[in-house]
Amino acid sequence: MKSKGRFSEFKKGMQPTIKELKFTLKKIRQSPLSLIGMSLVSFFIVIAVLAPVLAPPKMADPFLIPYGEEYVTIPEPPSQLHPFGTTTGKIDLYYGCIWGTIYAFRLGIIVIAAILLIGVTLGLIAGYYGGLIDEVIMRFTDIILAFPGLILVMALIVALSQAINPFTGQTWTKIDAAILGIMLVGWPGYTRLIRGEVLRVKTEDYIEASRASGSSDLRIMTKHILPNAIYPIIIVASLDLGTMVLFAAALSFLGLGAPPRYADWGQLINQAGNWVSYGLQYWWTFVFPGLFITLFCLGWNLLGDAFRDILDPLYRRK
Amino acid sequence: MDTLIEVENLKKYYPVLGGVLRKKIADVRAVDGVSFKIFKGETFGVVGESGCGKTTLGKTMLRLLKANGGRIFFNAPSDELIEIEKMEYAINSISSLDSRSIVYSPKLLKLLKKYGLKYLSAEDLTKAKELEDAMGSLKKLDSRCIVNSPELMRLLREKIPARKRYELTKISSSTLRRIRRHMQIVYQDPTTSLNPRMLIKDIVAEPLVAQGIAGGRKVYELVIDALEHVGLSEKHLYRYSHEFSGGQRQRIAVARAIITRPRFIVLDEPTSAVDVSVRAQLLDLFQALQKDLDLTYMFVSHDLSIVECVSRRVAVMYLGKIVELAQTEEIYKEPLHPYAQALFAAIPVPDPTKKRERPSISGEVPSPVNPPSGCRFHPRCPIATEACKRVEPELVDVGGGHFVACNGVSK
Amino acid sequence: MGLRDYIIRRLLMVVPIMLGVVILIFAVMQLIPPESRASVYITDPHQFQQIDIVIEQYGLDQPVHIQFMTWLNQILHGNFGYSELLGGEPVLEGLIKRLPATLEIVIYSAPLIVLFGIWLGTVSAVNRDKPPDHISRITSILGTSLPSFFFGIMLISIFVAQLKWTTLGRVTNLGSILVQVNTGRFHQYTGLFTIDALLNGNIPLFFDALKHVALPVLVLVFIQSATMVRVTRSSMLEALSKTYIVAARARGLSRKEVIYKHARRNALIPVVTIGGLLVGGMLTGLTITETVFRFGGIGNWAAMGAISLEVAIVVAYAMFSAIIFVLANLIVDILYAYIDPRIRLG
Amino acid sequence: MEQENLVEIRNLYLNFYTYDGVVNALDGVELDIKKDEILGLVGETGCGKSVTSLATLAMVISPGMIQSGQIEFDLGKEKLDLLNIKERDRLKIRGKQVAMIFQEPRAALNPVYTVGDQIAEVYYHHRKEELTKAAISEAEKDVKNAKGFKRSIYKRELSLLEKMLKNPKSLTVRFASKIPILKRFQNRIKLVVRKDTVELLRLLRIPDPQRVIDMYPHELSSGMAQRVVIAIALTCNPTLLIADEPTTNLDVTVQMQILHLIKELKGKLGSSILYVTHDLGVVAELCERVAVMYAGNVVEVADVMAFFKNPLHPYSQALLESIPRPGQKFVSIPGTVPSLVNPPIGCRFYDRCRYALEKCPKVKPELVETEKGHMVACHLYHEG
Repeated sequence: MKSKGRFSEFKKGMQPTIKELKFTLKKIRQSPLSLIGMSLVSFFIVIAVLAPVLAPPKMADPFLIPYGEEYVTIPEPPSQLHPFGTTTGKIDLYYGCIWGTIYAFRLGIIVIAAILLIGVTLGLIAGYYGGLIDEVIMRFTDIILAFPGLILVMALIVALSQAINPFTGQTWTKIDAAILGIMLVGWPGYTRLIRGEVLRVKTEDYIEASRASGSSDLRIMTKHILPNAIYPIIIVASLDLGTMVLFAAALSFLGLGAPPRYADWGQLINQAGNWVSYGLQYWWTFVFPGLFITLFCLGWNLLGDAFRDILDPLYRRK
Repeated sequence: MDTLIEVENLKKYYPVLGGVLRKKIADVRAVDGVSFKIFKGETFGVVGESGCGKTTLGKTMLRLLKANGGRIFFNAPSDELIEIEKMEYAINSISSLDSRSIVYSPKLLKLLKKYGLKYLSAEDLTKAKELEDAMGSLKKLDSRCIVNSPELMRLLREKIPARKRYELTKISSSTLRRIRRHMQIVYQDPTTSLNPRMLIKDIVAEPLVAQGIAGGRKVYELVIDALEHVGLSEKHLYRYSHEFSGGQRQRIAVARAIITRPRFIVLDEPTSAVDVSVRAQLLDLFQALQKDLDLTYMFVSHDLSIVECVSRRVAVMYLGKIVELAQTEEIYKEPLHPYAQALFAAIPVPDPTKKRERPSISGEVPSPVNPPSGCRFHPRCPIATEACKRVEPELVDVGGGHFVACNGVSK
Repeated sequence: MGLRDYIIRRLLMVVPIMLGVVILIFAVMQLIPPESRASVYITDPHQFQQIDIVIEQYGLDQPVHIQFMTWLNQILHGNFGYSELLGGEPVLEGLIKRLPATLEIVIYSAPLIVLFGIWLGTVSAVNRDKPPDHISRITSILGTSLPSFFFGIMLISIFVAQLKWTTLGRVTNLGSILVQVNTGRFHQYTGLFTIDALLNGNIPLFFDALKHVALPVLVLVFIQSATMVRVTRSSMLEALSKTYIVAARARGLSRKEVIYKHARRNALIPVVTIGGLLVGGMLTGLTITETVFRFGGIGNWAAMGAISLEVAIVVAYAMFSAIIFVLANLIVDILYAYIDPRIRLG
Repeated sequence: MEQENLVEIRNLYLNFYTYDGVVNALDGVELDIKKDEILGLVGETGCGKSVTSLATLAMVISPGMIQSGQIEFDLGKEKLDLLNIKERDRLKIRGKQVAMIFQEPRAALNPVYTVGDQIAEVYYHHRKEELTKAAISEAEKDVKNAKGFKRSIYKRELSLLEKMLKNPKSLTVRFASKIPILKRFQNRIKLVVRKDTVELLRLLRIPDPQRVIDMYPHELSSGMAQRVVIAIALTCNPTLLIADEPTTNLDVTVQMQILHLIKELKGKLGSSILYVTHDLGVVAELCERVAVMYAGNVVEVADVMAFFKNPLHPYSQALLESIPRPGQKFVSIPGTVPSLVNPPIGCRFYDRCRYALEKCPKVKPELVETEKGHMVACHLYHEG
């Protein structure tokens, strides 16, 4: 009896949230661009989930693309066996593109989660307390942001690939170094963004009203400031999920990310570089992986763009 | 008359940063040496134009802003009184009790012992002791319930100190948080004073939850009680503030303010953001609550005609100073300070037959960063003399609790 | 008064940031074993055979703070080390040598990015929710989604390899030009081929160099102007919703006057602030684009250096781009304060 | 004495197309503005009074759209329906015949231009010919008085100005106004404008106009900014001045100053004023006639005296009663304003009205004259 009462209360409590969610979905349905974004992202999620079925792994590490027994340099065009054709060394592009999707999700989610955690915590603290803490945190972000991101990551990869990774006991692989580097250059932007939001929210009357009600700092931060400051960050994070994958792909393309034969779109395009000089003769070597990256980013960008409009409280309340 | 709040020479400055190193180069003197008393049960009006420091004064008095000087004394109810009120509330809400029932409360026993009340017979005490043992297994019973004897409560009320005088400018932040329940604030614009991402039930319950006054089911009951006080009901609990009209939002803000049963509420322009037709409803509500809950208000507003209707006494502020303070009828009928005169004369009267040619003062309020020397009003004052540029007038009683700060009047 | 203080304050802020930049680079370098990072100190190729001596000479086995001071002393004297594999030259020399190639791309793409971005953003905002707006939004979203290396490769395979309109690199026949330079028939005034060709009166060479620079510029403009479009659009929309726009219309000003005189002037103030962002994007974009088109600028050089793990090159490039970036942000901030009367006089 | 109508608004319907649906913001608004009067337009937030005032200029803020109606404007020589002419012709009326002042004076001024620039812009826009003529006469004087080389310069300036008067878009003029040294011929016009601007600012009692003219809006206090906005409105001596709550955000003492100023200027310039406000005190103080709006309708129009003595519409009565008076109980209007997305078919005040009749929710009451000059839209006063 009691638990049922509690459940109905919980249900009542969830109703407004569900209403907001329905509203959001309705708005997404209304705009064709966000609909495209939504379907693209869903498409990639389906591919990622079904990857073991679509392209059954043949090796212990599923991210290593299987290759034929004899080494064939010349790429083979799309065929029954290799739907997207092969690239240097008889590497199956279809497998690479499919497993590249999982890899992209994995990379994007890990990087964004870490960046969000660090960035939001530090930004919240800096913005709320101000003073010396703020000064120290913000000056540190200034220093990291004084570098164009890619270039600092390049330097880190060069350094780390000659240093010992404490987790593995060997020198850092370029791919791990790249992920670490992207995290390192990613968080200051979030810290700045959320700090600005916190400073804006902090001056609102309801924060003072909460203080007048006797709330502690922690309560004000978690119950009032964070819920009102987080939305722009969520939007940026959804946009960045694509951007970070693009970033990693660019590094792989330069040869500073995934090793050859790894299921990474950027790496596959790097491989295709050798065949570009033949014009469109070996078009499949770069068109397929390129399309995958582009559509992946496009999906997240469109979705983020839609969120930007929909989650804007001003727009909502109208 | 009972003094609830006493303010002595209160000062609140905001720093103006400047220069290469962002150092403080000047002060905005928002409140600059203000003294007055607010009596229990009254509505104390504070009027003035924008930038005169009236809102800052209200917030500084609640220590939402830290004062730069001066003292504030707040006569809050004593902890014992709060305890007794809590018990009475508990007893009243248990309808099955009759006047002979004895319910156990260790806290009351402690109080009774402390103040040497031997109202309970030895037999009753034994019974209570037995109950104490029995209670151990009945955890569900509310431990705050007590002997249902109004007589005993009355006696106890006489014994305990009813009030405790806190110096708000000195107390620690933990004490401050504890007595926040006795003083509250209602803001001008409910769209910004209510968290847009919180449900009404959480907004109204916040003071209870944040200060740990109540928990669980109790909170729910108290929230509904508070909402009913302001004319809303249970069906509004699970909504966001943007789903309400302006008047209703302000009611929600009021419900949050009264949920801890405060003694003192600062009403900071509470009707400025609503339309005329709704304004009257809110003013009605404030008066009804004042009667029901024994509230004392400080009503801050730039709308002089409303202040006239609601306040018993009114203070007029100009550039961080009180220039005149008196009973409402007195000050509105015959203001003494030249600024107050100009201010009251400038209110447009909604009666075309009373169209009169009134003198308007020239110029605008100067910046509070570098207020004029001497009397701050002298550059705009029609009766200013050379002396006014040098001598800063003090707020003095010119008879019957009518205070004026003007060199021309006090002489 | 306010502006002067602001500028001084902003200039002073550069000092700790630059110090922080140097410390950060030094900290990253510390990850590398002394034998590998010795190349950052080397001034002469023979020293590669005597790494132990280099380590001792520059105190690479000393405590961190002493190492830092030694290194700071070196870079302040212009010693950024020696590149062993790429070019075999002092790093600073290598950087300066390759700068004109990069500048050649920059001087064509930067103005185009700004003009194109502002134009498209304005068109988009003025025609909100109409076809031009949709087109511009799609263009800008594509710009942020399309990887520059993929776009570049597509362009190469079509225009260079398939249609043979142009070749990779800076000019079709670099060798013959270098011969002309050595024999004094071609003066290198700036190092930028398009400009030098005009100054030497060599019109065919001008067009040839222009054709070579066109594709990288196209990639950069398409990718980098996306942010510009987005910011211009939103700031233009905000300006258009202001009361002073209604007021201007109520004064009888035409739509065109209202948009271009009242709204745009206000809208461009926040657009200035992304100037810094743009420089950062350019530096990143150049690294990739130059590599794709084998353009031989500093970006291409740094990317090759990174692949071959040439610490000295990467360190010098990171330092160089940080300096450019910090200076760009400094200029942007001062410019912003200057063009907004609310800051200038407030 | 019956005055003629300057503006006649008839049957004005205006919708806002929002995400929640179509908001019927104006529902057949009927309003006359007489020549040489101050008409107060009163109502609560969202009743459509500001929308009406903008619509008088045939202007709507997006996402609004005027559905139908007429706005007849008497220009003396001819009557124009503002909704029925080309936008180009409307531009000539806005700012010249009808000028507007706003609630938030600093927001109504462009932050990146100086006060002088913004006033001059209106001068150039509407009075270029006049200004050129003034500059020509100045130049002629100079030509007469000067000798030698200077004279030839003045002569060239004069010829350019004359050319500009004849055809301001001619190639020579456009070319000359771009070239640094030749450009100077325009300085004469600038000087004339500056002189006039200073005069204007002085008329508005702005202290130290020579300095204020070079200030940016954010440097002005809001009272001063409102004076500047009024100055811009008065550059062309408009026949109608629309004031949209110009004193709502000002302090009472400053409000008093501005009200005095408006009254005084009206006496000097002889233009009509449409004064939008929610403050009945200001109406009583300033206006001669008053129109009350409720939920997109004009419900009552009357002389100020008659309105305050004998309000007819139940809403007007309730509005007047809700003014707090010391010593009396507060009276409020029960209920809330109906949503304008799906407004009631009949009288929009019906569910808050204490006299509601049976036909009120079904039939929309027309605005009918009950006494001379007193119009009301309520079934209580209609025959049958």
